[in-house]
Amino acid sequence: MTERVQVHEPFVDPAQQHAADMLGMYIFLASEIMLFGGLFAVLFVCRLLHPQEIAAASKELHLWIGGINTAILLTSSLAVAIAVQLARQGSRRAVAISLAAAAALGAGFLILKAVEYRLEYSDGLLPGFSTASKFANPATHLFMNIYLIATVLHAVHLSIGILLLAGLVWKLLRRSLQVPKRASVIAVSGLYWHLVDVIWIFLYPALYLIR
Amino acid sequence: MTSDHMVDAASHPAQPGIAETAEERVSYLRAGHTLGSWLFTSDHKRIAILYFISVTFFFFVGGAAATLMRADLLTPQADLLSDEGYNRAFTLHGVIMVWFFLIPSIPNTFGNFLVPLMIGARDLAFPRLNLLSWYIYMLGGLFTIYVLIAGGVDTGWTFYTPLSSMFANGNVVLAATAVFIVGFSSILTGLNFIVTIHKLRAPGMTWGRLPLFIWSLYATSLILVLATPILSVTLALIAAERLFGIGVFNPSLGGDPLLYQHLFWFYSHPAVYIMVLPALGVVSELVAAAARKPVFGYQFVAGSSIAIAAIGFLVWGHHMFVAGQSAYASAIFSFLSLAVAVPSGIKVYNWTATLYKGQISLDPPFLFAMSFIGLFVVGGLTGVILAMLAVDVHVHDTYFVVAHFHYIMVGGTVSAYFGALHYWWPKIIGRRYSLAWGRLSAALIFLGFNLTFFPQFLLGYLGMPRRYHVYPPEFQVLHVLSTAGASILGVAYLLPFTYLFYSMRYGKPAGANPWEATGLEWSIPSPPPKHNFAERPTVTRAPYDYTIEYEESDD
Amino acid sequence: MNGFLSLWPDRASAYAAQLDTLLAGFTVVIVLLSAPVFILIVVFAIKYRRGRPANRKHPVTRNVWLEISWSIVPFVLMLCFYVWATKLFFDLHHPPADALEIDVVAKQWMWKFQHPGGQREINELHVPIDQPVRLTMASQDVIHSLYIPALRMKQDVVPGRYTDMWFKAGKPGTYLLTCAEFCGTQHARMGGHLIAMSQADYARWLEASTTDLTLAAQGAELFRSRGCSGCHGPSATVHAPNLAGIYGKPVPLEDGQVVTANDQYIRDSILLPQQQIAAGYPHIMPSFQNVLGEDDVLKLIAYIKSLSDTGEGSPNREGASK
Amino acid sequence: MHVVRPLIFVWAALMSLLALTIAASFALTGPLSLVTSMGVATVKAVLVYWFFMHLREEGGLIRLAAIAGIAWLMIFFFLALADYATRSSS
Repeated sequence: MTERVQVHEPFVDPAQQHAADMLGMYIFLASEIMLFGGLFAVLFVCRLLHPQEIAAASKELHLWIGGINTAILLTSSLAVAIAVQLARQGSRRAVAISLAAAAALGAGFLILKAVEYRLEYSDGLLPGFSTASKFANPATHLFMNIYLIATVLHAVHLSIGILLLAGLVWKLLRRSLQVPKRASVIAVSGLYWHLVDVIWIFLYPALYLIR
Repeated sequence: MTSDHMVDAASHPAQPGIAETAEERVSYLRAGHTLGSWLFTSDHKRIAILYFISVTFFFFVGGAAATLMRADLLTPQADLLSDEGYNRAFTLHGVIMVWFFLIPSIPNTFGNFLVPLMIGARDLAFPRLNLLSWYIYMLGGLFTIYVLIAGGVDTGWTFYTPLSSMFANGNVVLAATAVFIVGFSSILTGLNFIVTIHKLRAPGMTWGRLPLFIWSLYATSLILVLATPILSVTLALIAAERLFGIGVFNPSLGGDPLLYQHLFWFYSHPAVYIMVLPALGVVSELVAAAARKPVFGYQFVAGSSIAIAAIGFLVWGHHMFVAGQSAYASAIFSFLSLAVAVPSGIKVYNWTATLYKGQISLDPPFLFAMSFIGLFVVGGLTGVILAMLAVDVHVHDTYFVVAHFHYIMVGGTVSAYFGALHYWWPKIIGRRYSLAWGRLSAALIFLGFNLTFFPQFLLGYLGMPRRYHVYPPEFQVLHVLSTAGASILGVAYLLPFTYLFYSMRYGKPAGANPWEATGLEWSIPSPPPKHNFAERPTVTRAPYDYTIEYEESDD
Repeated sequence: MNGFLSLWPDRASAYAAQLDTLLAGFTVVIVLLSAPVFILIVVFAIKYRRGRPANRKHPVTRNVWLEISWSIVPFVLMLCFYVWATKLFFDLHHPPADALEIDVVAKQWMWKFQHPGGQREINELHVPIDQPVRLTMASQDVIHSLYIPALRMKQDVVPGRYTDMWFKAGKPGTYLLTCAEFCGTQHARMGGHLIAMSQADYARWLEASTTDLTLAAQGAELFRSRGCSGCHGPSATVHAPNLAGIYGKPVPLEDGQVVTANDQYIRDSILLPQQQIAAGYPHIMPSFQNVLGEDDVLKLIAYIKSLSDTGEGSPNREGASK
Repeated sequence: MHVVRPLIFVWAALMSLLALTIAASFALTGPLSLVTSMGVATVKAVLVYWFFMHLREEGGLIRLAAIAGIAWLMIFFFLALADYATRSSS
């Protein structure tokens, strides 16, 4: 099972390929930032138009669940960052373990998020889904709609991230991904994971901590 | 595949076409001739051809909608189309022309073909991503065709809320989905170009030696990557608003309809530069080749592409001067819109200066380039008129605006597209076409275009609103002129496809460099071999390094 | 108008003439800026045509000062026009205090106008000349745009808020009035006429189309019939703000902000009462969103305005005082 | 372990910032709350980008690509704010 450092067609050397992969991923992340940025813009404009109502709605959200989830994602990012360092040193099993830990933390986030949706549903917070709505005011409805769209979009991104990490773990265990030769693959995938974390870092205060 | 095998399959021996050349036999065109070898290729040149075919298809679909509209506008009454029919025609015309023709036109065909050739690379940085981007484009295209068959959509290409989110009865969600999908194709293409231009330049191909077409594509790609996601999320919100009534753009639910316009134009104004920047790059190439001289002020022309892309993000509010935007914000946007005219002006003046003391050729590509400059000047300066606040209050949403952006997008981008087609066709196909027919179609397009759209400036100032097919009778004469021009234009657009297609078999072999131009793409055989360069080129010379004849002087 | 072919639109106001002057001046500038390009391209294409002998000695390929000057000079020229056009634009946003106030309600696909005297018309707007007219515009459904080419003016009419526009017609006549923002199926048919008349004619027209009640009186009628007076009336037992004299005054809100009780605030209070609640009052006002149309709301505003004796707004509204 | 230790410090800093922002949400209201919470979030994001996402070791180009998205977003926020902040309410 010896593997050459794979250099794809247009590249002439691995360094060039790594640089291109990193740049490509960073540019992709820039476009992801713009995607979520549109939602943030919508959120801030609504907040500007209805400051009181939206602060009131925000207070109804489960601040502590969101906080724990933030901590979970930050920890998962740590695991991914460690995995990248370990990959450069070539400890295959340790890389697989820390990536698996990160993916598991991500899954934990999703489970907790599902619990939170469930609570919000029974509280009558989720518009359109709850039978008896707690809010009479359209602006609070609006806020809950934006909350739902933003968190679901984030959850979709996180799920993709979990699949990505799980795939890497699988390949590492099957030895079809070699470290440290292809540590670059783990670094580039890690970037995506961290961005999903960064987006949550902004979503959390923007949604839960409006006062 | 062996090349012998291909000779049999690729041409019918009974035809008296010119026999296949040695270059063709080893070219990318003959590297596999099954349908699968095209549909699953990762060769940027073949993907460019795939785009060329699909983009051309949508150009004629969008053109058909325009034909219906112009025919209906012959008379002040509605006699060809119903109200609904007309609304659906202009919506589809806009959606198809903007997202399925203009935005992908030059970048995805000529950009795909030329970026690696011009910078001396084997392919784009992510070849499979490039193919994926074509499939995404086609998926979006299929949705659009489905919308067309299912009865169309009647919101205008701008999808303004609350009309689109609550009142329109067409297939708004499907149409938004189509545009949403095609957006990802744009993002992936932009990403691919940026990484390629940064990381795959041949040794010696410094930023100061990059062809200006590459500079303009780089600027375009920045916009593609940074602006398109905003459109995606906005369209998703429209769909959510329509399906679930979330209320973001609905004032009775606490939302703001103007927020939609901010988001939409934050994408769509830069999108105008997505459409025109590649055209500016093409014209820089063509002007230099036409004059056989280096482009005057290379640094300014290159820098102005980047400046246009950057300032282009700061001006979107000029679409909202009468929309209820704050007057102070309007004043800021008006000022910034004037600023974006400066880099555009630099380009035009520099092209003119390039021609000075040149060896000017009037072959078809160069005629297209010169008509581009003329039409772009008219379009650009009428754009400055529109940026003037009080004037815009009068002519906003009238035919003046329609004429203005058609001068930029049709007079500008489409002329450059045809210019590029005539310039690089011998490279792409390896055959020469009839120059006389080329000159004729360039002249016809210029004539037909002006006859179609110049009367619309007058109509607009007279007060003819856009998106009207019933109008006061005093506007009829100008409308008839416009329709007459459109019929010339329609024929003129079809013409090149006949003689270019004809040249594929009957044209003379082009040779590596039929225009005697500089640039790496002309240093390899036509059509290019599958692997582009036999060995990785090293660049040692400045761009547009034409030999200037100092000695030829007597008067 | 109605000629075979017109090449310049009617001018119905002094402002239209000013705008035409601005445009003519600017056209001269852009012709000056672009003529060199057109002329030189043709001249160069002939003079330096390939194969034609010409002096091609010492061609320049860059000249930074030249390039800077052809960037800066046009920009400075344009800036002068920017200042001019922006000044005109800001004038459009500052209506004179003595303007005649007319309400406009746009809906798919008609224009409804309400005069202060209570006269209502559809797709026709009668106005006196030589008197500033201010239109307060609301939309019942989608975005529309009131466009009167002869005045060189348009303004979008946005649902959920009031936009306004003012003008002073100078020449009697009948002018086109259209919708400029695409608003659905019959957008192209959503038009009518502006009829500018001498002040005497306008007075006669008002007389002939007089209704029983002024706009404010119609508002007062609604105020009773819709039950507003039950809470906001003088004898109400419910704790609700007294609306007499409130128009144009500052209103302290629950959250400590202070807003002015203008048209927009009163509209929002009727249709979206859970927002911007006045300090010290319970949240009990129901929304009238599905009950009152925009034209009704404008009548109520006229009524509430008429309760204010400060002289705010136009004298024409004052005539309807209860 | 020496390559991992700095990462753990960064993680600890992130967790303290999380605690800080939650605490601030109980103390502050209105614009001050917005500025604080977004400021803390920005610091957290910078930490993640700089240490976890390798910006510390990458060249200028990658750093430029990393801030491009945010910078462009700020253009939108500021110019859109120019409208919302100065819109007259009538």
